[in-house]
Amino acid sequence: MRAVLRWTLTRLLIMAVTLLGTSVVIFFAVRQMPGGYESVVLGPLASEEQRQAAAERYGLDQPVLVQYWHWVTGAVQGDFGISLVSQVPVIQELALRLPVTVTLALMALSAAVLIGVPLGVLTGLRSTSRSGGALGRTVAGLGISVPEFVLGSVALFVVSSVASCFSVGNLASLSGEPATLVRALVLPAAVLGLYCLAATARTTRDAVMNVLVEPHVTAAVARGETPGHIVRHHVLRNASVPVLTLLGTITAYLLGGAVIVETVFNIPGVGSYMVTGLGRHDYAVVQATVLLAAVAFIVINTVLDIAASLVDPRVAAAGGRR
Amino acid sequence: MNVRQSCTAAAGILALTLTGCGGGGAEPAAQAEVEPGYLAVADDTATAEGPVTVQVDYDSQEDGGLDPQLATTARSWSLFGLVYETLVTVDAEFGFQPGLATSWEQPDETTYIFTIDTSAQFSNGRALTVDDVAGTLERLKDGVGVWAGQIGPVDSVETLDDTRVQVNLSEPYTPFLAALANSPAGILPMEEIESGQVDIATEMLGTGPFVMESHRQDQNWVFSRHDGYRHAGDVLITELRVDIVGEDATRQAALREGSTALANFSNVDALSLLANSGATMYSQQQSDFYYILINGLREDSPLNDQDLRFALNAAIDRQALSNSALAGESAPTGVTPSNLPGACDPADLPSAGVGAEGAAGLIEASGYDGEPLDLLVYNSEPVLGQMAQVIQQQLEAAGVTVNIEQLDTAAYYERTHSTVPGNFDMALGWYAGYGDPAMVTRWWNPDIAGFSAAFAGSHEDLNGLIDQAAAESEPAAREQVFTELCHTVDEYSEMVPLVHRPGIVGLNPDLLTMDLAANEGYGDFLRYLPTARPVSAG
Amino acid sequence: MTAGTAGTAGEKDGVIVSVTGLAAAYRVRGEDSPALAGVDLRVDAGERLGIVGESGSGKTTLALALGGMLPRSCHLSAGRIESCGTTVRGAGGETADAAQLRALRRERIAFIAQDPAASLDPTMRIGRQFSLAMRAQGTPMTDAAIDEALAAVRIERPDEVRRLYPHQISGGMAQRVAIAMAVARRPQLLIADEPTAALDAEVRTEVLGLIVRLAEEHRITLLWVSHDIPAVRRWCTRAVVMNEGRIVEEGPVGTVLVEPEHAYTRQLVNALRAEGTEGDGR
Amino acid sequence: MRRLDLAVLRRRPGASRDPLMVAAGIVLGLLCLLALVAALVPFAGSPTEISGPRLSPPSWEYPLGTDSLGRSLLPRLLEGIGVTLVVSATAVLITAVLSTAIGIVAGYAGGWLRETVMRVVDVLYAFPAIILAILVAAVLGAGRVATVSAIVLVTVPLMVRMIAAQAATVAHRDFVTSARISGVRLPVILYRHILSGVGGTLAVQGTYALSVGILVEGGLSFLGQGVQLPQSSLGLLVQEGAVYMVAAPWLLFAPAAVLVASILSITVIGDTLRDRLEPREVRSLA
Repeated sequence: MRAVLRWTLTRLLIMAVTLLGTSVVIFFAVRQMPGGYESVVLGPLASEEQRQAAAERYGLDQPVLVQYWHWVTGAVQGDFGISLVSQVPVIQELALRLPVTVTLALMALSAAVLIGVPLGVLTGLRSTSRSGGALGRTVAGLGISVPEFVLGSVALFVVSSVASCFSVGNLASLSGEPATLVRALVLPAAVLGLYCLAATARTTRDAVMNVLVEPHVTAAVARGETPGHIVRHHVLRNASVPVLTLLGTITAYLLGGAVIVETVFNIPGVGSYMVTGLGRHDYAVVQATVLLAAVAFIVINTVLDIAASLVDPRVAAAGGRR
Repeated sequence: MNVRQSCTAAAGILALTLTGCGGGGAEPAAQAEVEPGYLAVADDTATAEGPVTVQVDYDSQEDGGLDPQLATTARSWSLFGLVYETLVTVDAEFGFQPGLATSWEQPDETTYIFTIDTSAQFSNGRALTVDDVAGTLERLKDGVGVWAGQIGPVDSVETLDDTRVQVNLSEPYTPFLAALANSPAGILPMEEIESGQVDIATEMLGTGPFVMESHRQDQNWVFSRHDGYRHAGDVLITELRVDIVGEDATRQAALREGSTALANFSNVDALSLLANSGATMYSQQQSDFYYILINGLREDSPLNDQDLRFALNAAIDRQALSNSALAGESAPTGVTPSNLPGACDPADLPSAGVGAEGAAGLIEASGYDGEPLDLLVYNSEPVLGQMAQVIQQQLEAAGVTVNIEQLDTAAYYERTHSTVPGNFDMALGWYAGYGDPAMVTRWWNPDIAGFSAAFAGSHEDLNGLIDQAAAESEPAAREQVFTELCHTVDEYSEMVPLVHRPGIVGLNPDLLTMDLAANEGYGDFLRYLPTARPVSAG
Repeated sequence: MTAGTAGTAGEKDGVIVSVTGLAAAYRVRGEDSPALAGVDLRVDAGERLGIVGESGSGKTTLALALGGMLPRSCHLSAGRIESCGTTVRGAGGETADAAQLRALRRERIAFIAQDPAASLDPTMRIGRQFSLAMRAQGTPMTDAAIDEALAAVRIERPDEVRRLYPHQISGGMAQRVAIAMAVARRPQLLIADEPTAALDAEVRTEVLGLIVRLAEEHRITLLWVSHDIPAVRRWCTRAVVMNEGRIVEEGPVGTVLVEPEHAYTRQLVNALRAEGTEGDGR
Repeated sequence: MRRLDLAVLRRRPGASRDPLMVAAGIVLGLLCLLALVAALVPFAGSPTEISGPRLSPPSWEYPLGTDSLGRSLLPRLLEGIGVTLVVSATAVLITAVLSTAIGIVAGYAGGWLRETVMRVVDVLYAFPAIILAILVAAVLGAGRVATVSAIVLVTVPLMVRMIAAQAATVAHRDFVTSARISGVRLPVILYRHILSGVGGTLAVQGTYALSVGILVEGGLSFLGQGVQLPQSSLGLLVQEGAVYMVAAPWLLFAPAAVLVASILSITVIGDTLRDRLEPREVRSLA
């Protein structure tokens, strides 16, 4: 247990360092974008005085380090500044968009967990059959090889052309009611989910196969234990670490905003917020959304690292899996 | 079966045949005029009231927020125009009709007297006063907005009595009414603004047909009907929702499945892509036009040579450009938008007669050393990339190597407008053409339009013609000035008009019926939305 | 169905394993490579049989075949196997079904694997694995009983070890745990395939002694696959020498491994003697 | 050879006989060959020439139809394959060199050096691929340089991590220790022993990075941040094709099929390579 505790503390420390690093990268990367912010917001027709006034209004005339300090200290308190374009606090817009992104993420994730994991376990267990193995590999490979923008565009066209119970053209006005939200997001979630599902099935299958070659499974077979017993007690838990890691990556990716799917379907989530923000050089928006994505990734992975050490005590003992 | 429906069917069959025999989208699948000046007219038999959803491609995004006087993009004008009214309005023939002014007179060349409609009231219930009108024009004239440059040489504004406002110009300015007809000149509730009751940058308070209920940046607008609107009886839309949908394909899907009644498209091929979808597609001829900037101010640039600039200008075949990049839904134009009354004929321009071979000869004669030239476009409007590729081919044929650079909007402006002199060889962009030929021409004078100083020189002869065009009011004389102006711009070849920017609009006839003008000056396809009629309520 | 139901005749006779004419081959890339070519073997109750031979001589295949544990790629083409009263494969090619084989392995045969640490589930505390293994066999085991079983393999603080994870104990200790788990089930036959290969020399002797002692104590027949000839000579009663899938010589260890008759055996014994070690187990 | 594997164990067929691997290799090889030949001898015509009617369906003259500017799709597709593969491969090559250098040194040295490298890598790793790519494109300006840089930044973290882990494992093997004791100079150890030790990891990770590269290029092109016009790339062609799915489905399906086929082939090759080369322990826990 002491190893787990030490591991946990180490992970938390690393998390803090990584968070700091990402915030620096984000902040300074945004300021490296050519063209500054005022060209878009003020338009090319603006006068020099207007530019100055805008810079002052958003504190962009201060030294960069001071700006960074203000931003980081604000962000810690949940203040991400004001959108240069809408002049509304970014956090206010995020509060509206996060539920949408989270719902979409959960829907896609549940496809990964509820279908991808069992599928991976099944195909992994049956991988001794040669043709079945190849088939499983090809199908899962296909799932991760079809880019979202292809699948999304096709889905958009097909669904809008045939009378269906899904509507794809009016996601801009999504409201926060869970039932309507879920219903509206079925199609984009399916597009996202297919990739997540295939990736999860693939990883699970690999993980299961890797466990199956381990001697302790052979030992269990030699003890005359039933396949069900072996899978339940000796395979699933052992195979879960890489699957957990992948699910963490997927979750973080989904929470950071499934940028392309959100853009294709015009979903008012965090990802599309980032894309429009970037297009306009809306500093506060870009900083907040990218930071959010990075934080989601870092926090989820730290949590999962700690979880992994509970599932498989060797992780903490080895001291550095990643 | 009414006329429009059979037209839809005909267009559908036409499109089907074309696709079937491989003709592609070369032929327009759009509607022709159903009445002089109109692509569509509202069906008077539809009397139901109800909510309507409209989708547009981008949102207003100015630093000035919702202040109409600081609006610079066509989308902002359209949206603000739903709430604010102007003194006069422009009709389908670019003539002027009463707006908040019931009538006006022009006792002399520099004086306008407007009689305001006293039945108008703001959506907070307060009646419109002459002080609102005078205050608005003063505010506009003294403001930093770009429209201050379009409203012309306004010297003073005074109220004559409770119904009349007099505007004194310091010199004659023919496009004055056209400038008043666009929403940056919308009449504001000056009393509330001055008392601080209303922050016009974050709230809207107008006399127009709709009241803004909510706005979420880049997401949607919700408007309700303004019950105190003086023509409230004509407004059948009870709630108007304007969704901002960035992707063309998504708007197409929405129109196809009926989740929006009306949408605009930046891709001209939306005409053929939606031909059999049940939506009726329209191609509006807009006075907006694309231009190419040829930067003659950068040090040591071969483009400092006017002959080379002109040769490049001449090497661009505008008709071919329209055919390839804009599916033939466009037409060449000079600096005076060719669909506006009195505009010059683009076929008469000096560059138009040179031809491909002639241009190649001119380029050779200019001593151009073969150094590749860059051509900037911004990537938020894909058609610019398409046009750039066509131009690249045309210039290639004339012996000039062109490298296309796609930038995001900010980087584009940085290099074309903010840096002086501009850090580029050539760039593509577009201007709104407005409602009078003398308006957009003002951008060719860098002394008026500071932003063009980065790539265009200030030429006395050209500036003189621009002023003359603005001052001249006699139609025949105007036309002559315009022609001379067009030719001069063509000769300098610094900011070269190319072709019109088509406006593609799709309407779902099962949801909405409305008027749509064949020509449009302010990119406002929502112009007739207040009198549009929902087809089936709910 | 005769397979698997041969009953207890074998046990009465004191015959634990009876193999006749066994032939087996691995199918690799569509081609068969023979592993066993007509093996006859008989193991009597209570004896300690060592199977020696080089790598690839077929000794492991033979050991696995006794418990029906051959990999899918290996198929038996002829012969009969009877283990602890179960006909694993009849002369006519009929085989015991999976359930019968599981019952055989659960109740009568135990295997001890080569790599002790890896044969324990890394995600499970020793105690839990122990009780799970016993539960599968139908005899639940209390913590006290586990401690006792661990103490029997000379683990000093069994109650502590029981709460540890496999990675927290040494290889030698892991092997003792594995032995305890195997012996706790009181099998009739214990098959140990190079059980000390992964251990250092010091621990090796100790562990081997432990296996032999426990086998004697609980009257378990021991079948030990090894190429550690001196160790076999020391701990086993009888030895079988295999080469290229055949048994080339068999008899009491004193005879076979000291004065071998067969040329191959002589070679083998000499080779190991020349190395001057007790063999490195690999 | 010991055969300790038991009943539930799968036996892997020899990779060279794996028909799936062979098929994947053929597909990828064919695509490379086509692109190469088309770049040398424009047998299908010019990829940029605006010659035909717009959006015309496949015909003898235009085997894959024409695009929205009236250019023949076939030469554009061939160019696109080349551009996509070259861009992705260049990026992966840079990633491989960078990651190998950093990973080997960090993995061999261990200690604070490795920790520092890992923390930097963690920071990069924390950005979702497409977001990092868009950010890079926004800073550098869309185009080849940005695309290559984006792919490098997206793929470097994982590869550095894997190579460092593998290098650390190899560094503790007996032959390295004995080499060190016998006074072999450090660069020689790194070059001779460690580099060869991480070769397998490099091959496998490189293959996966290649498919990530293609996806990133596609994603960037879709968002209008990809290669510069008039150059084509698979991502760009798919994006253009998606616009005309209704009227000219061939514009979407031809490049999409090639894109999917190449990613799938690369994935299959990567899987097979991994099965063959990468020691299993690396994927379970170190």
